[in-house]
Amino acid sequence: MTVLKTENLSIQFGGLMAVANLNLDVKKGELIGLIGPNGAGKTTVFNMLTGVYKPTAGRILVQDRTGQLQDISRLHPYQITALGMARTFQNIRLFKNLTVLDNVRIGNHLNVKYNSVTGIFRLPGYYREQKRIDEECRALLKIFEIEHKSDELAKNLPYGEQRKLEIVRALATKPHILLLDEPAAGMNPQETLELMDLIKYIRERFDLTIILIEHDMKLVMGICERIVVLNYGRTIACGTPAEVAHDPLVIKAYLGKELENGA
Amino acid sequence: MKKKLIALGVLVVVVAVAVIFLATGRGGSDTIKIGVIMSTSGPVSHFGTQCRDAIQLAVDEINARGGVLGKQVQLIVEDDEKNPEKTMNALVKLATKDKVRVVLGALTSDCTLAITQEAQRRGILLFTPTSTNDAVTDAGDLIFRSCFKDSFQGQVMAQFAIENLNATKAAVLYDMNNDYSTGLTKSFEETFVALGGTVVATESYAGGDKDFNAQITKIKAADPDVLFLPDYYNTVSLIINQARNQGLDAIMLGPDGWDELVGQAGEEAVGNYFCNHYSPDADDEDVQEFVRKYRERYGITPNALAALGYDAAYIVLEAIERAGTDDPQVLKEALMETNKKYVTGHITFDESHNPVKSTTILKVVQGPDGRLTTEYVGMVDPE
Amino acid sequence: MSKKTNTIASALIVALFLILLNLLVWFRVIGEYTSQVLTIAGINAIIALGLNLISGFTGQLALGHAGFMAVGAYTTAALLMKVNLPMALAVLGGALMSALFGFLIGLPTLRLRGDYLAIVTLGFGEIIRVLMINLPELTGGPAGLKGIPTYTTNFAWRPVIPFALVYLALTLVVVLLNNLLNSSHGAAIVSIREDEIAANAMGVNVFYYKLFAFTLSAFIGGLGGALYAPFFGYLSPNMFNFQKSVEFLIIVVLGGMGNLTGTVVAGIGLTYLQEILRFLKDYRLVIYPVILIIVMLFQPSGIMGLFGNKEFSLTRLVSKMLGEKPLGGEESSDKAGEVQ
Amino acid sequence: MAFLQQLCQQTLNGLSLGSIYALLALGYTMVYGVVKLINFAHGDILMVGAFVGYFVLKKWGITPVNLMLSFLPAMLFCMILGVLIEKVCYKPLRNQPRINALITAIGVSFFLENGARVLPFIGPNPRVFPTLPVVNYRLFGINISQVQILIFIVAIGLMLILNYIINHTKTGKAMQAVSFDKGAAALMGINVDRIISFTFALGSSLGAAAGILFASAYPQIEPYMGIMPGMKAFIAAVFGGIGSIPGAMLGGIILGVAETLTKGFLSSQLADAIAFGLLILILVVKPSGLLGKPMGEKV
Amino acid sequence: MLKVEKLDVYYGNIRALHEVSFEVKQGEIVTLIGANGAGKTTVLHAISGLVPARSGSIRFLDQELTALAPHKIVQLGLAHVPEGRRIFANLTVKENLEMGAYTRKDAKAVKADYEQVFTRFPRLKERLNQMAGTLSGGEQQMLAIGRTLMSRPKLVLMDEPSMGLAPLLVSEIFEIIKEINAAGTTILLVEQNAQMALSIADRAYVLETGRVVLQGEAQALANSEEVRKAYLGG
Repeated sequence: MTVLKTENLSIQFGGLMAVANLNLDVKKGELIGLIGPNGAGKTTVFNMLTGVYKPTAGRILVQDRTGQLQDISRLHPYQITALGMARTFQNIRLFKNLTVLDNVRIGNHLNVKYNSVTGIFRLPGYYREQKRIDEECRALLKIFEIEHKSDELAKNLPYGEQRKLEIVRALATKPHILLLDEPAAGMNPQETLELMDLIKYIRERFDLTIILIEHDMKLVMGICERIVVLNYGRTIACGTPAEVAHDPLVIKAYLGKELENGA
Repeated sequence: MKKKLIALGVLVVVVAVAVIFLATGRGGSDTIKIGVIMSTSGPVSHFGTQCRDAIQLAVDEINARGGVLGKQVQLIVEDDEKNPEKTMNALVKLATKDKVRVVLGALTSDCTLAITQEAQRRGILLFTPTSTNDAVTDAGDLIFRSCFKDSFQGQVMAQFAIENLNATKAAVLYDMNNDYSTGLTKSFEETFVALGGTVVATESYAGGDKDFNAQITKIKAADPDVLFLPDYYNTVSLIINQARNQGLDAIMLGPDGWDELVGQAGEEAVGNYFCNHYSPDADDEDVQEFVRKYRERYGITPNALAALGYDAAYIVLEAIERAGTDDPQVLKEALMETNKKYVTGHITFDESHNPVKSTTILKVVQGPDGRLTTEYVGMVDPE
Repeated sequence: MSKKTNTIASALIVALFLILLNLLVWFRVIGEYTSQVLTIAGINAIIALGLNLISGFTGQLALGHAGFMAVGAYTTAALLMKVNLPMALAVLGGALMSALFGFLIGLPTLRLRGDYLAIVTLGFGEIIRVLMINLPELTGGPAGLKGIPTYTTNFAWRPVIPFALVYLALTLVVVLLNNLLNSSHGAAIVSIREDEIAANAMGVNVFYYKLFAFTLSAFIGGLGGALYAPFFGYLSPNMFNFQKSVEFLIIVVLGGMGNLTGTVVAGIGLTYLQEILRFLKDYRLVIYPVILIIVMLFQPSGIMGLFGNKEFSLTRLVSKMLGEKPLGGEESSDKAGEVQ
Repeated sequence: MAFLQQLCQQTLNGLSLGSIYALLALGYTMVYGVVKLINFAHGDILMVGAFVGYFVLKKWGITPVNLMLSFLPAMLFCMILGVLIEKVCYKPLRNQPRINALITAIGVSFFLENGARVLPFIGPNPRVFPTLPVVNYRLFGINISQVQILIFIVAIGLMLILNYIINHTKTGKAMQAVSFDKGAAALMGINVDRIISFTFALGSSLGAAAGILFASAYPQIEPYMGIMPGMKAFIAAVFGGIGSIPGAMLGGIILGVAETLTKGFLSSQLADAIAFGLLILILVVKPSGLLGKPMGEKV
Repeated sequence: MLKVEKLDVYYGNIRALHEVSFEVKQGEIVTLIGANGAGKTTVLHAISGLVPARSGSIRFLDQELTALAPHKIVQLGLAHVPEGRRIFANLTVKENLEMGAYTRKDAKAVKADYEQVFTRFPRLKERLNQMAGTLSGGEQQMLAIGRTLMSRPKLVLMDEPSMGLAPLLVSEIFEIIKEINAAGTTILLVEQNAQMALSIADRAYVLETGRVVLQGEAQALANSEEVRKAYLGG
């Protein structure tokens, strides 16, 4: 079943075609890798999917909470998140001066069942709901083993944990599609391995469809079922890790053409 | 860390100095304390400081002659920044901390209006030298003033325009942020229309504006016979200058705020009229004496607000002398008996505590030495 | 369980403290001048809290809060004088009218960022002031509006009642704002300041929350003005000029952006400082900005930066005194009266 | 015909007022360009400049030549003052949130105004700025005074000089480089601190020139005289797109003309409200001002 | 020529570099390679003085750089082509080059250097008075390099010169880098296109999460399985 589909998705900045005619068809439960050299337009794709940029052409269809495919290309980011698609950012965008727990609580924001008046006056139901949110958030943090840092400020976390926190925060929005932008950047090999396991785990646990951008090929090749390779905004390859890894176009794009001669 | 210590040190010193000042600020019981609330900082501080200085001059003179009731007079001056809220704070401070029973002030009508009720309720005699708004003395029997009411001067000038200048069309350019200006505008326009004239243009500016070309161009197009400029000399001199530059030939009229105009404006001001109770150029002996003393001490020519402040101090202190006390309830009766010539004219008070004094209409002329001066045109007595 | 007792205990302490403070005023241990200044200080703190909500917590610089104060004050005055509404309703009406203004102003302008929003709010503040000057039937024009009915005509009660009401209102505003900011909706508001794009991506309807915060901020600003009108009894449009708006901003920054305790401390402290400096006579307004600059240079994070920008929490203090384990900073009932 | 004449006259009046706003707005916009600070004290630089001009002209006597010469000491004095203010009050806060420097700027503004008020040789009393005898020229029924001509000549002259400095000297180009990207500029070997000082010097000297022009046109000076034109120029700078130099010039001129025309043809009572309303409208439609570049955020 | 020892850099509380040490000798091309977030750019920023070093030393021609301001470092003959090019889009091409020569007083020699840059990048000459912001990506990269050369550097730090460029352009840029080096300028190159970088470099260091994990001759590394793995996950 298709949960995310793009049709000839394109965006132009000035005269530059940043992404051209991208056609994706993502099935439920898939784990897709989006790769390509720096500046290939990967993050731009994420920004269009999540409504930060409005595409100049093409459509984006996403399955909403009722199971219908809906055109989201004109929606605001928060509306898209409400439909069930959440993301992380390449250059971590945590709420730095807030605690770890608050970061997650903001992610959980869409699921809060009391209104602001109840919040201001702490009317009945407030404490119960607050407790539920608290527990849910801590449970998520626990999965990523940062629960013990709940009350620390996000900016004081080490880099790797900040990346994890971003994922937790995105999970707190209860998405069914998760977009991860370089989740392993800045992690050492050990941490990267753990992260691979975690990503697999949360996919099962929360019934997620995941698209990730990653430079760490170990991670991409290790967990993705399907890989889409972008270069200059164009899709140059699409297939299983093995197929992609041996695609001459990809090798050329990635390792430079010297390799052709060398290999 | 070191920087923080320095900063902390500075703050400590400031507070310490504050405490010392406060502790030593109390006067003995052998003095009569008079509170003064003046705008000595902020946008009208040039008026406020002159008025305060004149009051101080008067008090020093009286003290040199032995004071009042055998006691020295001590002034406690508070700044109001031309802010009604600060005025109120100053009044409450003077009343409760300094236990003052007589207060001179405030300078502008908005500040004075903010405290009249409070002063009345507290039983403090409030004597404003300069607040012209009609409503100032409404609050009760303890509120006095020594200046004209807005309505009086507006009427006088409207009457003068119609009867003496045969004007039929008048224009007004006023400061919309200033109640003195709006009050005068209202009374001028009402009288002018009531006497059969038409107001062909009413334009305004915001206090602090320096460019009036737009309004003048518009007024010029309406072609009035007279242009009423109810504001102080500093703004008026700019307006007249710009008006004449544009070739507007209407005769300009103004209130007592114009009094120092001859010191500020160029010869383009010649031929215009204003009403006044004081002019530093007047031949009057009292006036010349005051101007001389003020100049001697402060180095500048006192303006009308200074003269009003000087008079206010004298009126109040002489009344205290007559009453034998500064108890407001007694003092107010003594004040009502005022009947004497001061720098700004011969003053008595009507039943609503406004001064009854005649106003002089003056014409700006060029003196024999080429300098601007004023020429006596006539005297208008209050009805 | 103990959390609840702590909250109740703190509420009791706050109540006792307020009563004690008012008794001090009633018996003139706190003199009339001091209580007068403190009442104004309390009102300034309330309005600055409103400004802090939009500028400190939501991260949207606003420079026209004197305008909201004016709307609140004039509306209350008009309701009292023209409609003869009871005091409580008139005050509420003033605050609501200001909230309405906030909503209408925020609707088109809150999409602007940073300095542009600042200048637009500054513009609205000035427009409100100019309109007030040109509506003499309602506002008395530049000469001002006098004779506004006061809270009480009984002379002995005059310093007490406004003081009590203002500090009650201040306490309520602090507690309720604190509640809001600790709720999920408050967290959403703060997330906008931290990172608008990330907030949006987390499902926070950024514009809605900005508008909500701005309207609430205008409501609080209007409440300050509404409390002011019957306390002061006199209003003039020039009291609500740009400089007044700047005064609120100074309070917020000096107290620490996004810190309720700091705003209350700075609001009361700065208002009081201006009066303390009266002994400097003509030099007062020369020294005041110097103090301001020194504090900014040496303590740029505001006074609460000295305490790690933490909010003062009475419940935490209570639980500490009862020898219990601290419960974390979640519940913090900040109290205004503590400060002077 | 009369209407047309009046329209031309009002526009001319607006242009001369607008030229002064433009000169002052340049200071706001240049400083904003390099340090992203709204320098609230800039209006008071105008006051200081006017006072320096006043004392100089009092000493030299007023002649056309002396009037032109008086610009030099005033601009020099304010240049030094501007740099001093930057070094003492703004530089230490460069890595702090921008709001802090804003508050400091407000503090500096209060300090300059009130400092001038208590200085014994300045004081609160307004003084008459020395002016040349008024000469009026009439063209097609439109009045133009020699002060207005002076304003146009000096304003245009200074803007040309500024244009030369910014676009044709190394330092000026470095200024543009710094305002575009401080880090990259530093990598070119540009001493960023010095360029910032230079910007303050340039802006402040233009402010001083505006001060003398303002005082010549409205010959009355006092410590608070800078507040109003400062505010207007600030609005003009935002209106034109803060950070944009041509924007500041355009914004100043447009604001001057708009203000005058509003007062002349709509309502002088509501002129300021209308001017602000217009500004708000423009910003809502074009959020970065007339010539400002939209600031996109990289995600 | 450049010797970095035990360099530690922190962003707030986050440690970005862990005791990074390496060396660049006169006339070499040395490359730092590694995945995104490995700390390559941070190393360059620390050398140029854009970020402060917490500890460790950076010596260039026997001069300690860690306490110097960026503009002083440029004057020593160390230039930096930053990541993302960071040309001054609001200035013309010519003015950008002028900024490159900002610290120089020898007008005549500067003029000669313009010519040199134009021979190397003829396209820049064609667009001399065009606003730099309107150039294409490749042209901007050329401008960024040309601008740096205007300061007559002894050592050039290059950060990701291939980023976002078409393959043809990438190879062109790398040719140019080689030429520049051949003309006597030492180069420290940071590049994510590892093979490309290794193909022109003499020596290389591999960074991973702020640490140097591998170093050696470029040729040897290029054929090493480890690098290949690190990049393709093979």
